[in-house]
Formats: sequence, C-alpha cells, structure tokens
Amino acid sequence: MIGSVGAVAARDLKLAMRRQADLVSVLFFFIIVASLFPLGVGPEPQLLKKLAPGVLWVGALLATMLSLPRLFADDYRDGTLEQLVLAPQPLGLTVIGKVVAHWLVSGLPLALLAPVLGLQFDLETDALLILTVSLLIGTPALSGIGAVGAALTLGLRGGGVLVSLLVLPLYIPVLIFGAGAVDATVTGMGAEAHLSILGALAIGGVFFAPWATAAALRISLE
Amino acid sequence: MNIHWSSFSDFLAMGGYGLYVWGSFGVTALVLIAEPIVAVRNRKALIARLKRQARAERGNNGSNKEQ
Amino acid sequence: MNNRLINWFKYASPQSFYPLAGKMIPWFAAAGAVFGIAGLWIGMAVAPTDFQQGEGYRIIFIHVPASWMSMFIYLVMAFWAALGLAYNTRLSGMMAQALAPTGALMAFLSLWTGALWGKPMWGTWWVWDARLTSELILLFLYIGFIALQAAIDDPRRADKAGAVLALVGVVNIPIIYFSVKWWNTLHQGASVSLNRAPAMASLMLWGMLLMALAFWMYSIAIALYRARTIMLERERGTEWVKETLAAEGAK
Amino acid sequence: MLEAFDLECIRGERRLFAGVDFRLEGGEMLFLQGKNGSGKTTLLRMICGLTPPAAGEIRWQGAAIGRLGEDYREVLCYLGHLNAIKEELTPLENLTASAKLAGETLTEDEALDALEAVGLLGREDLPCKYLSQGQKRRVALSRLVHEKRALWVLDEPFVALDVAAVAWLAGLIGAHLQRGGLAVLTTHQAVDIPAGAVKELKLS
Repeated sequence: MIGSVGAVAARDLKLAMRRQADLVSVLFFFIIVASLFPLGVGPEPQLLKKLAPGVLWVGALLATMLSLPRLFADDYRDGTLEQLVLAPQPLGLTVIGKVVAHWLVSGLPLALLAPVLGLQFDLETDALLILTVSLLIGTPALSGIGAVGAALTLGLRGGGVLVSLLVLPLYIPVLIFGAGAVDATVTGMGAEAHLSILGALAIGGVFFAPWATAAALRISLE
Repeated sequence: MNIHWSSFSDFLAMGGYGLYVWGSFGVTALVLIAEPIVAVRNRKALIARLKRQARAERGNNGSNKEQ
Repeated sequence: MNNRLINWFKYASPQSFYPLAGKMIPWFAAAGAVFGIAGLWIGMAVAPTDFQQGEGYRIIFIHVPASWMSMFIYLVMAFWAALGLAYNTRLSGMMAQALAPTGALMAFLSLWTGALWGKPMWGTWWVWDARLTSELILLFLYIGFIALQAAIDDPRRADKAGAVLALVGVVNIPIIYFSVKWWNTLHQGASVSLNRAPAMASLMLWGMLLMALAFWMYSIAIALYRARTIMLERERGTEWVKETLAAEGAK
Repeated sequence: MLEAFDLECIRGERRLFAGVDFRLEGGEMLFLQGKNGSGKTTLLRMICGLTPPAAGEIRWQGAAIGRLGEDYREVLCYLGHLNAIKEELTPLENLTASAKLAGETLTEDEALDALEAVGLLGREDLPCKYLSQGQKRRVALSRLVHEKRALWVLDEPFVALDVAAVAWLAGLIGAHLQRGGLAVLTTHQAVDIPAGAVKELKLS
C-alpha cells in the first residue's frame, strides 16, 4: 500500500524535477504577491506587521492554487490517467501519492520560503517560526482539497478559473487557522490551538479528500 | 388585530427606516417576479426550439420517402 | 429489491415525474401566494413596532426566511446529489440543477436584506459577522456549483461532477461555519455583537413563520417548474417528450 | 472468460449502439469493426470499466466487472489511442514507472529485454520527446512484452507502426492467444493474426 503511494509520488517528483520552470514560477508568484502588498498599503512597520500573517498566507494559498490545474491535466492529456485509474490498486491511494508529490513541490518550498518573506514584514523570530510551522501543517490540506477541484474541472474550458471558484471557498478554514496561528503569536497568545485544528484539517485534506478526488476523476474520464 | 398604521404616509415612512425596509422588500419582490419570468421564457424558448427540430425531422423523413 | 423501492423508482423516472410535477406546481404557487399575502399582512400591517429596532426590524420578515431557504436548499441539493450518485437515477441530477439558481438567489437576498438591515442598526452595510460571512461563502458555493455544471457539456457528467461538489460542500459547510465563528469571536473587540436575539412578540413570530412557508412554497414551485424544462431538454430524443410536445401544441 | 450482455451506449443524445452481446473464451480474440464514430473506442472503454454502459453488463469469469474492481484490473492490460508515456522521461524510465504503477516488479534486465523486443535498444536513455510517432507507440507497446495479463484491450495498436513492426505485434498477439490469453482489439488495417480463434463484431 505504502509502496504504491510511493511509486506515484516518486514518478511525479521525477517529472517535476525535469520541469523545474513550473516549480520556480509558483515560488516567484508567491514572492511577487508578498512584495506587492507593502507597495500597496504603505511602508509603516506597525501596519505591515499586522498584515503579514494574512498576506503571507493568502499569497501561499494563491500560489498553491496556481499549480493545481496541472495536477492531473498532463496525465489526462497523454493517457496516463487512464492507466492510473486502471491500475490494480485503489484510486484513492494513487491520488494520495499525487497529493504528496504536489505538496513536496509546492507547499513545502512555499513554507520554507515564507520566513524570508516574513522578514520584509518585520516579523519576530517566534512569529517566523510559527509561520513556517503553520504552512508546513496547512499546505498539505490545500493540496488535498485542491485536488478535488482539479479533478472535477479536468478537461473543461476555462478550467483554471473554475478551479479557483470551486476551491477557494473550501480553503477558508485553512486560511483562518493558518493565519490565525501566526497572528496569535504576534499578539502574544499561544498558537497551539490553531495549529492542532490546522493539523486536523490537514489530516482530513490528505486522507479523506483523495477519495472524493478519485470519484471525481472517474467521472471526468467516463 | 388592529392595523398598526395611522396613515399611508406613516406606512411608507416606516418610522424613518423607509429606505431600508422598502429597499429590501423591493429587491426581493423584483427577484421573486423576475425568476419565474425568466423560467417561463426559457421554457417557451425551449419548447419552440424542440418543435422546430421535430418539424425539421418530419420534413427530412418525408423527403426521404419521396425519393 | 422490494416492491416499495420499485414503485419509488417509477416516480423517479422523468417520464412519470413530469406530469406529476405539472399538477403540483399550481398548488404550491397558490399556497405560496396565500401564505405570502397573510404573512405580509401580519408582518407589515398588524405587527407592532419593535422597542429596540423600531420599524426597521420588519426586514426580518424576508431576511430570515431567505436565509433559511438558502441553507435548506443546499441541503436538499446535496440530498439529491447523494441519491443520484448512489442509485444513478436521472431525476436526481435534474432536481439538483433546478434547485441551484433559486438557492443562489435566496443567498443573495439574504445578503442584500442583511446589508440593508445592518446599515440603520449597526451603522454599516457589512460586518464580518460569522453569520454574514458564512452566508457569503454559501453564495460562493452555489455559484461554483452552477459554474461547474455550466462548463460541462455532457449532462450526465455535469450531474455527477455537480453531485460530488455538492457533497464536498455539504461536508465542509459546518467546518467553514465553525471556523468563521471562531475567527469572528477572536477578532471581535468591543464592537457590535449580533448574537442577541430580541424576544419576539407572538405576532412577529407568526408573520415570520408565514413568510417562511411562503418562501418554501415558492421555492418548490419554481424548482419544479425549472426541473420540468430541464427534463424536456435532456430527454428531447425520447417518445414521451415528443408526445408531450404534440399535446402542448394542441392546447 | 469475458462476456457482454445487451450493452447499450449513449453519447450526448445519440445512441451509438444497443443490444451488443459477445462471449470470449481463453485463446480467443474479438475483432471490433465499424466506421469512425460507431462507438468502438467507447466499447473498449466499457470493457475496461472506464465508461459505464447505459444498459447491459460485462462479466469476467461470471462476475460483473464493476463488482470485481481491482481483481479485474489485475488481469487487464489496456492500450488506448493515447500512448500514456511521458515526454520528459526516457523509454526505460517510462517502462519502469508504468510497471511500478501497475504493481509489477520489473528488473532493469527485463525492461531492456522488452525494449529490445520492440526495437528501441540504443534509445533507452533518450527522452521520449525526441522519438518519432512510431517509436513512441513502440514504447507504449513494450508494456505488452513484460506484463503478463490475461486480457488485452487494444485500441488501434497498429497505428503509426511500419510493416515489420506490424508483423511483430501480430506475432505477439498470436503468442498471447496461444498461451490462453484473451484479446479485444480495433484496427483499420487488415492484419493477419497467426494463431487463435478470431471472432468479429461489427458495430453499425
């Protein structure tokens, strides 16, 4: 079981490494969005510090979403998806493998990049730490929930915009608790409660959403 | 059950909240009238289209038979 | 499969549901009109002034029913969706598709009247209150559902994809609601709290219940009407639609 | 044993076929014929369980394929008109990756043997985007060499192949039938399968 998840993830990672441009463009999108905010709202450090958790989290969320349409689109176009559906293992496990690979090339780098961007917003060390941790816990949920939207819109015209329309409302709890964790640290309250709820959302996103994704994939292939 | 209002202008004024109350009721009325109108129109358009299609099919069948 | 289930499936076929729905629509529409007139009479003409909110509270007679309907219709939609996925009945998808626009309009009305109520009461058109925010998100969910169905050409795929989305949405709604509520209580300083529910006079309550019934009847009538149109379009190749069309022409 | 009962296919509003029955024993091949758009590919996808039939049922060894699920997918090898290979990966990587996804163990020697059989030895380290259309098809076909599945479902397997490769593939299918395997295929070319009983099914 673990083996089949690993095989899917390993193949997707290898493909991602051959197309590094995709990975880099997602990261640059994040950097640019985060850097635009101070230009828009002004350079006062107090204001920026207050905005930072929300801005960085929304930026990471949009960057993750930018990479979603490609999650299944390539496999769909070249026929690999049919083979994945026909493989003698539960499709949900295959999807978990793909979600894991997607997180490793989008969520993980975003989480590691976030503290650097946090410095632009004058965040303290402990807030930077919680920012990274909250992104590490929260972005797997984004990949998992996003996969449902990507599977539903497979092969449709205007699929990219449609994915955002379907997925963004479902991302709200992750955003609230992710940004809330950082905010709670900035204001001196503990972030443990936020982080544990975020963890619960991540478990739901990674282990339950793939089965809805599997159903959606079967529907899209009919 | 007594009528609460002493005059019609009182009723319209809604104790100073006229704009808000009538704004709410007006838009609601608009929506609840417009939705059925659109639904009826869609249905009529569909039926007309389906009838045209049925006629075209009959026409085709007829000409095929003549051949 | 027992007999009862077979009977049930008989009515689940568009062919037998179409005339049934046709007979039901006038009754629901009439009931909606009667309840609506009674509710408006009580709510607008008879009910006393609220001692806290003055006459402005009368918005409640449409705001609350619209909010209830917007939530209830989503649940019904998800119910049809689950039924469609489980039993692969054609009717379920059509019902879900017929309900969505009404649900979205109800969510819109709820937001619109909420804003018009909020301005005089709290001095602002919009507050990031848990309930308002959740309602806004519900509207987004409706729009996503409608957009997804509109983007898919094959109606069977549209039904199934919409059903998966509706079910994912219905699982998420409580999570979204509680997270928004939590977020709201955390961020709320000394600002307005919208949670106090004024004790309502019985006349007000009656007016609201009648209005809720009216909205309910209206929603059923319009959804059935739309479902009938969808049935004709989807099944246009079949004999029963051709016969129905011929009968319509004779009228 | 693969059986189909009273299959019906509706695409959009058009009924492509209805009342399709067939029965295929070990060692037999079903040759699907029909014009473009007659539903050949859809029937193949139904046999794979990708597309549910509008009516009717498909059974493998007497059990409905929908109920068998993974047990059925374990015996099935489907080759669609898409090659299901990744342009960025080399033939060798494609082959090992697809074997792993299919839950099979494939040593590098076996993979190289399979690539040699399809005549791609020497190109195993070249990314597939540099290969010709026919060579890409061969990469896809190399799965047939090493996967030991009982039921082959092949959609236009001879497309883009040269004469020698067509003969080789016909021989491969023939050997598969002789081992007691089953095959369902569509093709526009006249191909002589050297062994086994060929049944024909015409979709109109």
